[in-house]
Amino acid sequence: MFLALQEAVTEAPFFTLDTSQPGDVLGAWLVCFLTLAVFSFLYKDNPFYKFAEHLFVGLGTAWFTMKYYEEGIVQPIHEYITSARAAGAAGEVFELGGYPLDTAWAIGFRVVAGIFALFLLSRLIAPNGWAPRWPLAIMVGVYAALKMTGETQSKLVLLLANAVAPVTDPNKLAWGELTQNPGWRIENWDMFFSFSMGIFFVGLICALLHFVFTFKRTRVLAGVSKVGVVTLMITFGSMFGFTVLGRIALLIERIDSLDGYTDPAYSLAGDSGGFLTMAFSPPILLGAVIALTLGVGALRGRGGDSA
Amino acid sequence: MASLRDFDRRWIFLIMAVIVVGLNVTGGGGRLPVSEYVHNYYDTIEALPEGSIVMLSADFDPASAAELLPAYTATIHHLFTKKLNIVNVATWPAAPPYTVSEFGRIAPQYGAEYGESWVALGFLPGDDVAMGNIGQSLASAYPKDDVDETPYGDLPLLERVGDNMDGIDLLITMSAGYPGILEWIAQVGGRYEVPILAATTAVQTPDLFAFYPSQCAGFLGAATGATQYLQLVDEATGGAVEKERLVNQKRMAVQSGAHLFIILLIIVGNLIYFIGRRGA
Amino acid sequence: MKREIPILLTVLSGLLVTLAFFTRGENVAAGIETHWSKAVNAELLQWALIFFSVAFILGIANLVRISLKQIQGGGADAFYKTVMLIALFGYLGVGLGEYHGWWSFAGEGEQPMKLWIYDKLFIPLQATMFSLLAFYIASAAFRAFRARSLESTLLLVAGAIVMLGQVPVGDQITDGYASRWLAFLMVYVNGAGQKAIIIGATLGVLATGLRIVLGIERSYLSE
Amino acid sequence: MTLCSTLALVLHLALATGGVIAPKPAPQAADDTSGAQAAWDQLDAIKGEGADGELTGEGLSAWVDTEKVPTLMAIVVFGLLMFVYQRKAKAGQEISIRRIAGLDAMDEAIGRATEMGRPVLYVPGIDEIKEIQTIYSMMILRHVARKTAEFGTDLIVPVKDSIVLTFAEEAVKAGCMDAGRPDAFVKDNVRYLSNEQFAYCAGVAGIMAREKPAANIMLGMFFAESLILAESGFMTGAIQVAGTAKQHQLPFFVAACDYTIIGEEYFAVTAYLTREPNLLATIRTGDFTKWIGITLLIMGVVLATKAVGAEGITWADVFLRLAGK
Repeated sequence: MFLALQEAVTEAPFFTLDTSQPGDVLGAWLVCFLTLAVFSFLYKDNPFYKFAEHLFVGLGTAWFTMKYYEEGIVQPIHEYITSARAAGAAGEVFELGGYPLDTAWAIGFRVVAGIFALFLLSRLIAPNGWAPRWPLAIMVGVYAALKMTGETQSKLVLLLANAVAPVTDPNKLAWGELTQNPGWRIENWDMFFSFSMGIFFVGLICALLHFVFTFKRTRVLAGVSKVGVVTLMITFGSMFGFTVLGRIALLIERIDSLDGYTDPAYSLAGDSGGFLTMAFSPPILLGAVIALTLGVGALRGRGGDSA
Repeated sequence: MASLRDFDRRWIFLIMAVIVVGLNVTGGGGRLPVSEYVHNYYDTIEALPEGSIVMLSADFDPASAAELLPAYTATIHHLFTKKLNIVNVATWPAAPPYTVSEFGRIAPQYGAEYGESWVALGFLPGDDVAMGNIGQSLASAYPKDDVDETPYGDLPLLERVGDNMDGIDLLITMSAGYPGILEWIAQVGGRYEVPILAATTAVQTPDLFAFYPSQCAGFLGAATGATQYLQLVDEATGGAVEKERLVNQKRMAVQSGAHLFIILLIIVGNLIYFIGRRGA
Repeated sequence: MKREIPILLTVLSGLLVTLAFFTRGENVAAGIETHWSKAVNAELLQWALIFFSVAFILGIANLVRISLKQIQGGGADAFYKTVMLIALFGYLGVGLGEYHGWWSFAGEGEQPMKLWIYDKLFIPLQATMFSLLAFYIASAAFRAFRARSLESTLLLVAGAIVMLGQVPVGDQITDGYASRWLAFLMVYVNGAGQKAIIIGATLGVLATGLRIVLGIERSYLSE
Repeated sequence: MTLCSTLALVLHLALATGGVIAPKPAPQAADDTSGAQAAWDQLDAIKGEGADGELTGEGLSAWVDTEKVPTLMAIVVFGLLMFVYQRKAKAGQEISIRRIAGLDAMDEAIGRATEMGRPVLYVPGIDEIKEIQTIYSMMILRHVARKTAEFGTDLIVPVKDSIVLTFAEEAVKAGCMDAGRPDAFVKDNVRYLSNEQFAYCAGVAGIMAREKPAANIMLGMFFAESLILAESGFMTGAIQVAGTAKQHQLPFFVAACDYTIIGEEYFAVTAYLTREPNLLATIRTGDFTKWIGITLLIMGVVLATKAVGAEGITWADVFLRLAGK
C-alpha cells in the first residue's frame, strides 16, 4: 500500500521452512492475528488478548527452558564430562580457565555440582529442607563477588578516572556546531568549552553530594543537593525524550510490518486486484473481525473484564 | 483532577494510532541535518585505508531490530564501498541470522568473497566475559567459524588478523543493551588501542554521551542517527541504500508527528491541572 | 550448623571469585603462568550456571501446579490456562526433539521448526507488547507528567527539547536550535547526571556485595 | 513555565549573538615535569612493567593483574572504613540519616490498605538473583512482610524468576516470623507468573486490575515494563512507591508514582527502615567514599588543566595511572 521495506511478493506458498522464500501465507495470517490481538488490549482486556497472552507465556517459558537446558545442563555437565574423559583417555592437557588440570579432578568437581543441583530439586519433595540452601548460598556468593569486583572496576574507578579532564584545552571545541560563532573563541581558548566543563563538573559533584545521607544537612549541603537534583531531573528528562523516540520507532515498525502483509499474495481473494483483494488481506480482514467481535460484545454488555 | 482521572485514555490511544497510521500513509519526510557524533562515525570509517580490518559485532535481537537493522545494513554497505574487510562476531544469541541474511544479500553486490573480504564467527556466550575473551585471544574464543566450521587459521582474512585485537583496526558494535557498547568499552576499549564506534537503541543513547568522544569515537544514536547515516552512505555509494533511506526518512516524519502529539499532551494535561488547582 | 554451612559456602565462593578477579592470566612473553584461582573461578561460574538452569525447572513446576489447579477448578480462565500448557509442552516437544535429533520437520538447508514458531508467533507477540509502550507513554504524558515543582518542570522541558531535537520538525520550528540545545544538554548535563547516578548505585553494589562476601549480611537467608 | 521560557530565551540569545568578552591569556604550559617522570619510572618498577607497558614478570605483575590494583585499593579502603564505622556504631556512636520521603510513605500506604481491607502488592523487579538489587529487594521484602503481618493485611508478591520465588517465599515467611505471626504466610500469595518480561508484566497488571491492591510497592531492578506497571497501578488509584537504581526507568517512576526512591537511595532503604547501627555504618562508609572520590576528582581536574600543552610525562599522567587509566 505504501512505502515499506518488505519485498513485493507475487506468490507465496501456504507453509515453508525455507528461509530463502519471502514468506508463507500461514505465517502472514498468524503474525497479523497475534499483532492485532495484542493491540486489542488497548481497547480493553478481551478474549483475543487473553489468548495471545497465554500463548506468549507458554511459548516464552518453553523457549527459556530449552535455552537453559541446552546451555546450562547439557553443555556444562554432559558435554564437558565427555570432552574431559576424551582428553584424559588421549593423554592431552585439559585446561580449565586457562589452567591445566588433571581430568579426574575436573570430572569430580562437575559431579559435585550435579549433586548440589539435585539438592536444589529436593525442594519439590521437602520444601523446608536444608539441602536447597547450599547451592543457593553458593550462587549468592558467586554473583555478589562478580558484580562487586566488575562494577567497582568499570563503573566506579574507571568512570571517575575518565571524568578527569582539563577545563581548558586548545584542541577541543565544545558543542560542535555551536562554536562556529567566532565571538566565543579567543586565541586558543574556547570559552564555551570551559563554561561547559564547568557546568559538567558542578553538576557531577552536586549530584553526587545529593546522595550523601549521613552527614549533617547544613544549609550549604542542602543547597548543593538542590543543584544536584536539578542535574538529575534534566538527565531524567533527556532519558525520557530518548525513550519516547525508541518506543515510537517500535510502533512505527509494527505498523509498517502489518502494512507489508496487505500484499495481494497473502490475500484470500487472490491478486485479482481492487477492493476485494485489499479487504481480504490478513491485517484488514482480521482487524475487522476483531473489531466487530469486540463491538458486538460491548453492545451486548458482556465483554471480558474491563481494562 | 477528578475529571482527568475519569478521562478515558483510550481516546489518546486512538488519536495516537490515527497519527502514526495516517502519517505512514501520506509518507513524505525530508533530509535531516547530520549530527556531529554521526559525522564522526562516518569519518572514522572514511579515514581507514583500503584493506583495513574492521570487527563488526552484532549485539541485538529481533525486538531491537527495528532500531538497529537500518544502521547495520548501511554500515555493511559503507565498509564494502571503502574496500574494508569485516570480521563478524555476536554476543547476542539471536543476532547471527541477521549477519547471514544481510551479508548474503549485500556481499555479492560488491563481489566480496567469504574468507577473503569477510568472515562470520557467530555467537559467543558469556556477555562481558565473552568480550574479554575476544579481546584477549580471538583464536581461542572462536576455534571455528560459523558458516561451515572452517578452522580459524584456514581462513585467509583471519590469518591476517592474527590472534588478538592488535590485528583489528576498528571495532563497531550494533548495541541493543546488555551486553553492548558499555561492556565493549570496559572490556576491550580500556585495554587495547582500538577505536570503537557504535549504533545504539534510543534507550541506550543517553548513556553513551558520558563516553563520547574519549572512549567511543562516534555513534549512531537511535533511529535519528541511523537515518542521518543512511543519508551519508546513500550519497557515498551512489544510491545503494536509497530504499532504506527513503523508508527511514518517512519514519522520521511519522516520528515528528508523534513527538509533537506527546508534547501537546504534556502541555494540555498541565494546563488542565493548573486550572483545576486554581479553581480549587 | 543449619545456618553456618550456607554462610560458609557463600563466603568461600565469594572470596574465591574476588581473588580470581585480581590475579593474572597467562603471559608468555613475561613467563607468567595462569594463577590457579582462574580455574576455580571458571568452575564456580559453571556451577552457578548449572544451579540456575536446574532451578528453572522449579519455576515451571510452580507454573504448571498453579495452572492445573485453575483448570481443575473450572472457571473462565481454564481455557486460557489450557492454551498456555499446550503451547508450553508443545513447543518443548518440538524443540527438544529437534535438538536431540529425535525428529525433524525441515528439509535440506531449511530452518528448524522451532525457529519458524519463534518467527511467526513469538517475535510478533514480543515486539507488539513492546510497541504498546508508545501508547502508554502518551497517556502518562497527559495524566501524570505535571510541572508541580522546579524539578519536574526541568524534567519536562528537557524531555521536550530532546523530543524536538531528535526529529526534523524540531529544527524547522526552532530554526535549527533544537538539535544544538540537545547536544549541550546531552553532553554536559546528562553526562554529569549519568555519571553521578552510576557512581552512587555502584557504591551501593560495592557495600552490599562486600557485606555478603564477608558474611556480614545474612538476612537473605532465613534463620 | 514563565521562568523556563525566560531561561530558554536568554540561552537562545546567548547562542545566537555570541558576544564580546575580554580576552584572557592562554593557559600556561605545565612547568617542570622531571619529578613526574621519576614517579612514573618508580611506578613501572613497582608494577613490573617495562617502558612500553610490557610485563617484566617482576614486582606486582608476577601474579596480580596490575590494571586492577586501583580497584583492589578501592575495595580494601571501603572495607576498612566500613570496619571502623561499624566498630564506632557498636560502641554507641549515633549516625543520623536524612529523610527519604518515599519510605515514610510506605508505612502510611500499608496502613491505608489495612483500613480499606485491600491487599498490598510488592513487585521485586524482574531480574534474577544474580542482580544485587534483587537480593536487596528480598531484604526489604522481609521488612514489608513483617509490617503487613503485624497489620494483618494480605501481601501479594508476583515474581518473574523461579529462584527469586524461593527467596521471596523465604523472605515473606521470615517477615511473618519476625512479626510473631507465622500463620500470616500464605504460600499462594507469592506467585511465579512467567519468565517472559511482558507476560509477567501483563500478569501483574491483571492482579492490579482484579484484586485492586491499595498500595503498590515496586522495589528492585526494572526494565521496559516499568511504565506499564506504574501506569496500570495509577489507573487503580493505589498509592505507589517505587524505587530502583536502574536509571533508565526512573523517569517513568518519577512521572507516574507518588513517591520515588532514586538511585543510591535504594541501597539506603534497609538502613532507613531498621536504623540498625550496623547498616547505618555501611551508609556512612559510602558517604565518606563519595567525599574521597570528589576530592580525587578535583585534584585530577586541576592537574589535568595544568598539564595542558606540556610535553612528556606530567603529574596528571601519573595521577591517572594511579587511578587505573
